[in-house]
Amino acid sequence: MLMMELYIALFLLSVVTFLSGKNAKVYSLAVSGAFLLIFLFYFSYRYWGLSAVHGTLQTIPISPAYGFNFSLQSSGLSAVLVVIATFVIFAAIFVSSGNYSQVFYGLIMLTMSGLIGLLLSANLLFFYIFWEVVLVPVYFLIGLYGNRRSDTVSLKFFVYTHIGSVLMLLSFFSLYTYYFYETNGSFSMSISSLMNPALFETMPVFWRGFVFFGLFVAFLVKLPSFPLHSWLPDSYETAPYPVTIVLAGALSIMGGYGFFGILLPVVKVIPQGFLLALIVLGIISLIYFSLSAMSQLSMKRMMAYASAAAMGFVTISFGSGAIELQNSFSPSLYNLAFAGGMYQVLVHGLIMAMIFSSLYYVTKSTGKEMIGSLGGIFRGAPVISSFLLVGLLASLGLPGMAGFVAEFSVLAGIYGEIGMWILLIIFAMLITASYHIWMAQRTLFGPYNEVLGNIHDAGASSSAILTVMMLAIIFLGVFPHSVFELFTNYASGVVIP
Amino acid sequence: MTAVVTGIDALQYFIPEFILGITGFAILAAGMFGSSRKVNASITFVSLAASFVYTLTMFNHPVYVLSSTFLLDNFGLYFMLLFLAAGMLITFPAIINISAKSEIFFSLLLFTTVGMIIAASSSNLIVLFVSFEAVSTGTYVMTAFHKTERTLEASTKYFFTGAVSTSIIVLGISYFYEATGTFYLSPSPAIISSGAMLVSLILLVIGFGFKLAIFPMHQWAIDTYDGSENSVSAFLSTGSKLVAFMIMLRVFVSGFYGDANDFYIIFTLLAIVTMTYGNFSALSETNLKRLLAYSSVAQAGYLILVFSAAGYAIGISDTNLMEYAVAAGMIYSLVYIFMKGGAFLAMNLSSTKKVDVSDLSGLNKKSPAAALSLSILLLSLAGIPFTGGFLGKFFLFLALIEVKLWWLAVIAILNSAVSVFYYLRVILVMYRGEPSENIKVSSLGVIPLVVCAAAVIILGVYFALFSTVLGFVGGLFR
Amino acid sequence: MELFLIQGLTLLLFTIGLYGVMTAKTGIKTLISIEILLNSALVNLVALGYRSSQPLVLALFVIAISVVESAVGLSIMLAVYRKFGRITIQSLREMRD
Amino acid sequence: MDLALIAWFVFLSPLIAFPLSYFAGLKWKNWSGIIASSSIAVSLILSFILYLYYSVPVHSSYNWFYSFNYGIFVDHLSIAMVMMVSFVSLMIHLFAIYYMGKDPNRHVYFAETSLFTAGMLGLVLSSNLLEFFLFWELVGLCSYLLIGFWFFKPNAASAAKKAFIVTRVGDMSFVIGLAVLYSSLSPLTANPLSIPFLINNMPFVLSVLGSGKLALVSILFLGGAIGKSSQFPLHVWIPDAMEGPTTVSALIHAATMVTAGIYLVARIYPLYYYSGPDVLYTLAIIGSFTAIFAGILGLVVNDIKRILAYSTISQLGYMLSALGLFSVIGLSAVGYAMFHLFVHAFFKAMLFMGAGVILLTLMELRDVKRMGGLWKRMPITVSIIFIGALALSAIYPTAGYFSKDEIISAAYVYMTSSGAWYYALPWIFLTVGAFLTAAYTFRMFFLVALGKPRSELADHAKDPSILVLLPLIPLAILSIIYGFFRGDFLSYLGGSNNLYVPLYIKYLPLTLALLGILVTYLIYGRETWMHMDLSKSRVYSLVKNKFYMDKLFTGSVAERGILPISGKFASFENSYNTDVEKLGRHALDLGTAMRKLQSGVIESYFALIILGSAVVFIIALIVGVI
Repeated sequence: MLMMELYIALFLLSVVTFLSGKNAKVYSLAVSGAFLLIFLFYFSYRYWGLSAVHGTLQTIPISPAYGFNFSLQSSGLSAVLVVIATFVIFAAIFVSSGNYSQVFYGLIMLTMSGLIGLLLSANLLFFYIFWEVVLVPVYFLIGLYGNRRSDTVSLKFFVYTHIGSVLMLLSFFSLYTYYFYETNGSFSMSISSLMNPALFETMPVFWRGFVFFGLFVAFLVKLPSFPLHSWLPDSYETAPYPVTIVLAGALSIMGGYGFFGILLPVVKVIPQGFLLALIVLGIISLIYFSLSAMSQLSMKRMMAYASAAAMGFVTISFGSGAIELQNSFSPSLYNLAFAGGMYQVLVHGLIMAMIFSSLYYVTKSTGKEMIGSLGGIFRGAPVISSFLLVGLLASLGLPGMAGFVAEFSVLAGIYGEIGMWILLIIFAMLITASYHIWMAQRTLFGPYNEVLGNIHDAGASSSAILTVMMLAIIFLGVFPHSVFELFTNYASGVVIP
Repeated sequence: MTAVVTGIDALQYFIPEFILGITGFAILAAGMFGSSRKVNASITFVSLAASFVYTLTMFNHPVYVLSSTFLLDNFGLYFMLLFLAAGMLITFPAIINISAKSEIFFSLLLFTTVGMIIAASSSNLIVLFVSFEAVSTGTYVMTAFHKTERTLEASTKYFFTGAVSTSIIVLGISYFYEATGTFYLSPSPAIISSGAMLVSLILLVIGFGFKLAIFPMHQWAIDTYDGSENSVSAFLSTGSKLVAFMIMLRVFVSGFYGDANDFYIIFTLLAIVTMTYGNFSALSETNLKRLLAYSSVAQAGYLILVFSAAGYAIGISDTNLMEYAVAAGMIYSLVYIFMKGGAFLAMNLSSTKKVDVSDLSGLNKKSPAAALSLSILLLSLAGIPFTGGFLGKFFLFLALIEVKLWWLAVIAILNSAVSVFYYLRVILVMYRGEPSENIKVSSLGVIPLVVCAAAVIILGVYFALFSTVLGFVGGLFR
Repeated sequence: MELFLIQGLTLLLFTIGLYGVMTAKTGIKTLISIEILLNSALVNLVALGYRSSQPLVLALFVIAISVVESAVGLSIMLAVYRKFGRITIQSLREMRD
Repeated sequence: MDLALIAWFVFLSPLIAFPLSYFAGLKWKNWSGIIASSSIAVSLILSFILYLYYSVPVHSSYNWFYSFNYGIFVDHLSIAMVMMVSFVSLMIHLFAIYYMGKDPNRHVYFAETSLFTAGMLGLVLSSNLLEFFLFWELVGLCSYLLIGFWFFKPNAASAAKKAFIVTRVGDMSFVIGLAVLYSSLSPLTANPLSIPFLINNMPFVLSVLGSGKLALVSILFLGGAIGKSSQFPLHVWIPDAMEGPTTVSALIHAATMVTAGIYLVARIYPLYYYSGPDVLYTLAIIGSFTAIFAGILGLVVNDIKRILAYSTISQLGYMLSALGLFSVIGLSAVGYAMFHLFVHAFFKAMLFMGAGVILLTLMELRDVKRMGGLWKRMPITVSIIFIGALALSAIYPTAGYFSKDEIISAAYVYMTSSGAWYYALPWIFLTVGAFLTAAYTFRMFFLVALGKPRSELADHAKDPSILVLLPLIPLAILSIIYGFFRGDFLSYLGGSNNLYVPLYIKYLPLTLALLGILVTYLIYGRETWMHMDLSKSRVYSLVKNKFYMDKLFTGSVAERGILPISGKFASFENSYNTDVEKLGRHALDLGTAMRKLQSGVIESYFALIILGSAVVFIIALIVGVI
């Protein structure tokens, strides 16, 4: 009921950050923290019974005759993703050192409100608008505050993602047009009316392919997936750490939400060719990214590839879950696969936020980012190193932490369809485990690298935020019931077999 | 149902022209008594505003005047508002550029606007041609205003290509008359000889294409926009380009209604070539004015997409899809005025004549308002949501997809994605690095920028505009 | 039949004008060939006068406009001569990439 | 008496001790050891109560997520295992208080060991295979942390890394097994991976999966067991795991963690005997081959802890092969294996702790060849080690004889049960293994105990106070007398001891063991080994390099296999990224080329207008016409 007012308040408050002068960090911290709590209580109250698939729809009509109106509706999935996105951005602001200007914090707050708008929007027009609105501030964040060749990298980031999103816009248009033909004369841009399988039945095969091609390209670029990923390593490495946390933690949610939020209702009509391509791309990106992460020299770049590899699970789970649904396997399989994919999106954001914040503190205290120049810092900075170790273990999917729940449910869900191809995924998981542990051994353990001089450990505030993240990851790993049920109910509610 | 008005009370429909004409002569007279630039500018602005307000009252009752050579319908009035707005936009910034004999410049500006308004209020080829010539002649002289090397070279190039295209237009019109036997542009002329029709179509496309700066006929535009004064190139790239666009809308969509398939093919080819040429050559351009010139060529490419969509729609005889396309074109031109006009006026921020991209570096420190509004304008040119440019491109590509020209839409949208590259490159330069020494920030330079940025933002959110503009399109088929 | 002959004349005049425009070194030569172009269009218009008087109205306008064109053209050439000392428009090459 | 609550607290009490001992230890270091040991004492008492009041299997589980539950499942097997684990780890913790005496971060050590014990107890009591896997990995994590406890030692850190990655390979095959099982069972049952469900209605599971897929599932679970209990292909990590503190080696790499693999197979044993004879044969062959293979490797190693490590691997081989003999000894195969597991836990923990005492007094000098003459200097410790050595080489009165020789005789019956030649292999390997076990055990013992001290440190060695050796005494007593309780141990686990074997076969292993002792006494007892020069013999160098297995894994698979591929992928990745940027530059150059068209000469403008529009209209006509 008050979702619309909440969102407008958030948007205005984030615009105000630009004028908040010296104490911009404190201001944005307060706003994002407050909204984190508000969303947490609002959604836990809203979805307590774990049954509701969609929240109430609130609309501000802009040009209703043509179906363009700003409407918000939360669903089981988007509720959780909103909370995680807010938390990750809160952590990014918390981690950032004080000397950034208010423009920096304003841009981060704009990204947050754009992302939350995207997750909650129930109108494809505003889904596209928020998709772009999130990109522009990130482009400026990387361009203005990045190190080394930040202008070329930020441009590459923006143009790459922009090409993906404009193709998505064309798909929305064709949906809009075919809705016009289907209901001979009425217009609508709302997700519920455009994204239902009935509309796709009458659409000629070519146009169905055209629609799904545009949507898949946009989501795969943002995920990122194998062929469309070349913006990732440079922008993660060039961006300052808080922006990398936002990129890795919050923006990867967009790709995941694209698949599970937008495409899930029409999963029955997606041509099988696309789905097979999705699975193959997922497996390739899993193996390809883990292997190229293995021989990276800088910790940050290695973790960028690790984040990309982890998102391979999302495409695999969506692709094979959809094929299982179309070949009418039992719902217990594809529901688990979809829920596993959603859980991976949720958990990946959290884990990457923790890893990059602990990497930030390691770099801040040792001044070094390359694996070669670090060694045995466990002795000098035991607190950060143990948090980094926990992050690495969570990212390689150690049971007891959230990563395992997601990866296992994906594996269990998709085996019915994938069969022995699962060995490739297992091979990639092994590679992931080995380079994570190798990096931990190379940087944290082993003999102390005297060149570093004496390094100081992290302060109380840093271990506070890292402890909160660690507890969240362990809680989601040991007691995933509440969130996981939400996802399975959402999946079974939305997917029309 | 369009009333035919004859006799003395027809004059009331020409009040906007009278207001402008009289003030034009008044300024010339005042000039003799040595009135200052500011006074002339404010007189011009007041008269433009007055006729703007009067035109607003003339909406919603279309009428034939002067034995139906003039037709005052919503479509024409909408474009009249656009031209008056373009004129108003450049009056005050012109004070920065025009130093000596400003009364001649402002009177010229007024007379050219009169020509534009007449072009907007008629659907007879003769009147269209004559007013088109009035606009061109006025702009030839405005380009050569300060008689410096740069402006002279610009105006020579502009004049010669302009004169050649005028003769091509006349030949085209004569063949049109031979084919249809009338000068009136109505959707159902009895085609006497289709051969002549095709020849006239080709000639008219070249003739009018020159002023819109489409690919083969665009070269003068690059040099002229680069050479002439900032406000003149602003006026050229917005006012005179949109006159040509409006006349082409009248001529092709209602005049050549019969063989729509031909002009669909021609305009699609021209559009693809123009967009690609404009976008790619702007990628590595360092001279900011030339970059904006190339971008205006690319924008012209987007504009003529309207003709492909409308032509294809007429081909499959679906009139309301054709109306969507024309409405999309009209919205695009409205937004285009503020985007492109504002961008060219931003060149006043740098004191050098040949404005380089690095001249604007560090603008954020000198004047954050200018930097922010120029970034908004550039974002709008790139078509980023929450800006007017996005609104224009949104409806344009929507029209293309509704007509099922998916491949053309893909080419166009990829072009606009590539264009993002050079717009954002400029924005980054403004916000990084140390302020360059030849930035000069004056209130006259910044205020129009802020006004344009505000207009672009308002348009960006105002989606309901489409339905009102769609109502105006009906006029095209009176 | 005779219409075809006259249109042949127009096209001939038109091509001469175009040739003149493309090869003229000096500005004045270009101006003259532009006049030829306009006149060729004029001939065609007058030829169509047999149907009704409307094309003749346009012919009158075209005559007026060609006068205006040459006036503006000559004044620009005058200014170019005074500024550059010569009117060979090829040499005006300062605007290029 | 709510048995379920007691069962929960068996593994919750060390879990609570984990944070307690860490934070308490921050201020008062000694307290952490006491908290840890007392929490394990509590779980020992609770498991004893469970043993007393147990009547019917207890199973209480709660919904973990989707269709997976977590909870506890208590039956005879798990009670026995819980008692053994808590007893042995209690003894090791008490010893560790002395062993880790002066170490600055011993509170971290005690926190990690109590977390380990909690994980092990949880694993034993878990009611769902997924929960089993969670504890399985938690235990793996603790072994990783504890091996790398002295993280500043470079080879400790790399040993930890190696242990984690190799066990991870095994765990991955476990995960695939879980996925296969879930995906085929989930459409038909509410809770597909629950252990009581799997054990009790195996025929239904067999009908659903079909024997082929059931065999696949059991082989995959076997892969997990091989990884964790370091059987043949994945045994490379345990010798390096000796880099950790000796109490860690005692607790994890002798008594508890390595037995988890065997416990897994025992726990879901119906899965195995329903999946047909070939799966059971693989169990037997892998177990017996590991027994002999590790035995041979143990002969040539000089580090005292690595000898014990190889002996652990070979004894685990015996347990796994025992499980493979179902067709002959039926359900009591579980009893045979578990009995050997218990006995081995007792004497191996004792041996490691004894070695720990020696290492402490000899300042971590581990090379057996530089010890010697310690029997006179450290009489009590060496005599305890002597008892352990006797039990390990299965000499008559000790429990080792009862547990190991019965398995060998069962293997003999297995050989005679079918005509095929390869059925004989297990028995041959196991008997030769018995000889080898005695050989390497007493080689280690004679080198340590007899002769003159070969290093100055060995010379000054003397016994620590009796208090330190107290925890070893009960284990020594048990490894002697426990053999006689074999009968009711088997009946407790639902097996029977009626195996008829001809007499000369029954005592063959014992004679071979005594022969082994004699031979090693001749060589190592009286320093004849000093002038034996084996360096030239190819066989010796082959065994010395551990049959190049390590080189195979770290060398060819890792260095020459995966790293170059990842190097190629990384370089392809970099070139792919730079290609995208090159694409951008090409677009820029294309743009500059296009701008060349703008020559500034007006004549070329006219030419382009005419030419350009001509070309466009010709194309339009062509397209228009067709």
